[in-house]
Amino acid sequence: MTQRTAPSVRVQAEDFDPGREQALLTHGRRDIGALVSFVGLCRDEDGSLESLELEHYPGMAETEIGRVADQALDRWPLLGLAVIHRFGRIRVGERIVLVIAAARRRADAFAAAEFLMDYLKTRAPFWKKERRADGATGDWVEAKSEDESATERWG
Amino acid sequence: MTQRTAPSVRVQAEDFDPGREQALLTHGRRDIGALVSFVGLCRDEDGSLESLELEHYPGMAETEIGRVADQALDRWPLLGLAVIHRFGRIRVGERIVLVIAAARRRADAFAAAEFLMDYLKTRAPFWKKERRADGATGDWVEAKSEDESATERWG
Amino acid sequence: MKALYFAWVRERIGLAEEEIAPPGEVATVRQLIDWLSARGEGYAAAFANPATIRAAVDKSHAAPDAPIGAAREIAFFPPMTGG
Amino acid sequence: MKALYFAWVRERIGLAEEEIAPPGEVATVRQLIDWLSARGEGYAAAFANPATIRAAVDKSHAAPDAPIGAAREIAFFPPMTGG
Repeated sequence: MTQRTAPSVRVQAEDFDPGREQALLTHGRRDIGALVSFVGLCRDEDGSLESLELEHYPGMAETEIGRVADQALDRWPLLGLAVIHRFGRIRVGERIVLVIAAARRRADAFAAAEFLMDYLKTRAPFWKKERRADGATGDWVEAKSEDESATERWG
Repeated sequence: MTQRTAPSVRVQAEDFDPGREQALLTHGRRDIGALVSFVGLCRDEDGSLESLELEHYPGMAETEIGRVADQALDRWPLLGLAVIHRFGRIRVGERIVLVIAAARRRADAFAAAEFLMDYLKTRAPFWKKERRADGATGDWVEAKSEDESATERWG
Repeated sequence: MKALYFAWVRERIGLAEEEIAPPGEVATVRQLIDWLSARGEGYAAAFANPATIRAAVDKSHAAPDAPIGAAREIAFFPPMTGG
Repeated sequence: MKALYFAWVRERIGLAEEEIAPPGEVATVRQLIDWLSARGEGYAAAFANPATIRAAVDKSHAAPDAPIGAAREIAFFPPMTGG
């Protein structure tokens, strides 16, 4: 048995650099064959969004992401795993979340990254409130039932 | 209907910068919600590999990758798609291939990136020859039947 | 114990957190929601539709029938929309 | 027409490419493989196991029964191992 990979989990207000995080995960490694990275961005669905305000539950956010990361490590033979989730004000076009999964084989890296995103969506304590381009405070983003079903398919 | 996304396809000897390519694909965009990137790396399975020599069929490589990229654009509503495949000598730990798929929703970006990699493995005219750490020329890497079945599942 | 409220639960109640001391017969998350709902209009509005309320006991997701006896911190919030 | 060889097909034949002029009755990829196999030991070794040979006609993947009539460039190679 090789040593179990320790996931890297960060919850922060600052932006992150996906290229740098990928480089950190693979630096000096000879065993990684596949690196899948997911970046979630703040997008404007109807042309009126200015930014999102992301509220989170400090402490629980890190714990819950770490728990989901541990589940991914139980399910797939991963060689590296990193998750960064931002909070605070995030403008349209900016990055919100990063997941990177490294493995020997691509199928494991893809599955782990998608699993992590599905679970983060429904289990990590973050809530998004819209701020409109006209200065108005918009609504709280509602949870999508498709996110619940995306989680359920992992059994 | 929005304008169809034009895929970016490059076949080159030089290394690439995954972070830079991701930034290029999302720069100035307000509509991208999900960015999935895959990096394939040269890994050492048994501790004796020094590098791979990647032979390719110039012309056909670009054409065939472009064809697979077009199929992905037919199947998923993508907002950006980039593929870079290297040839020549690639040492253990170095990058071989990059696929980036951008979409509104993460499920489309994940599916397109995985589809592209599955098809590249079995349709793009590249062949890998091993070079051993002791200086010996190793074998040509054999195609894996699991790669054929990975392609078949896309129907 | 400490009660924490997030997102529109926080907005409706008008508080991010407070110390609460429910009586001994309030034993589960669901019973605590009922007890809080009776504290005022904001609470009643926040907990009006229990199907949209999620809870965490000591920073772990908790079902409505989860016991709250030894909890130091209980949080209430809408379904999560992270990621 | 031009014939191209890649990977161990190239190594066994000892050539990366050559001009070939198969007779008119050589009409398909499979028939061209048979015709080439008869040209010498290297060719025979390269094409000994047709199940491991892939072909492209004018830079498109081609099945064994694909016609080669109008082709300007035909390539033979092992199953691909890119990605």
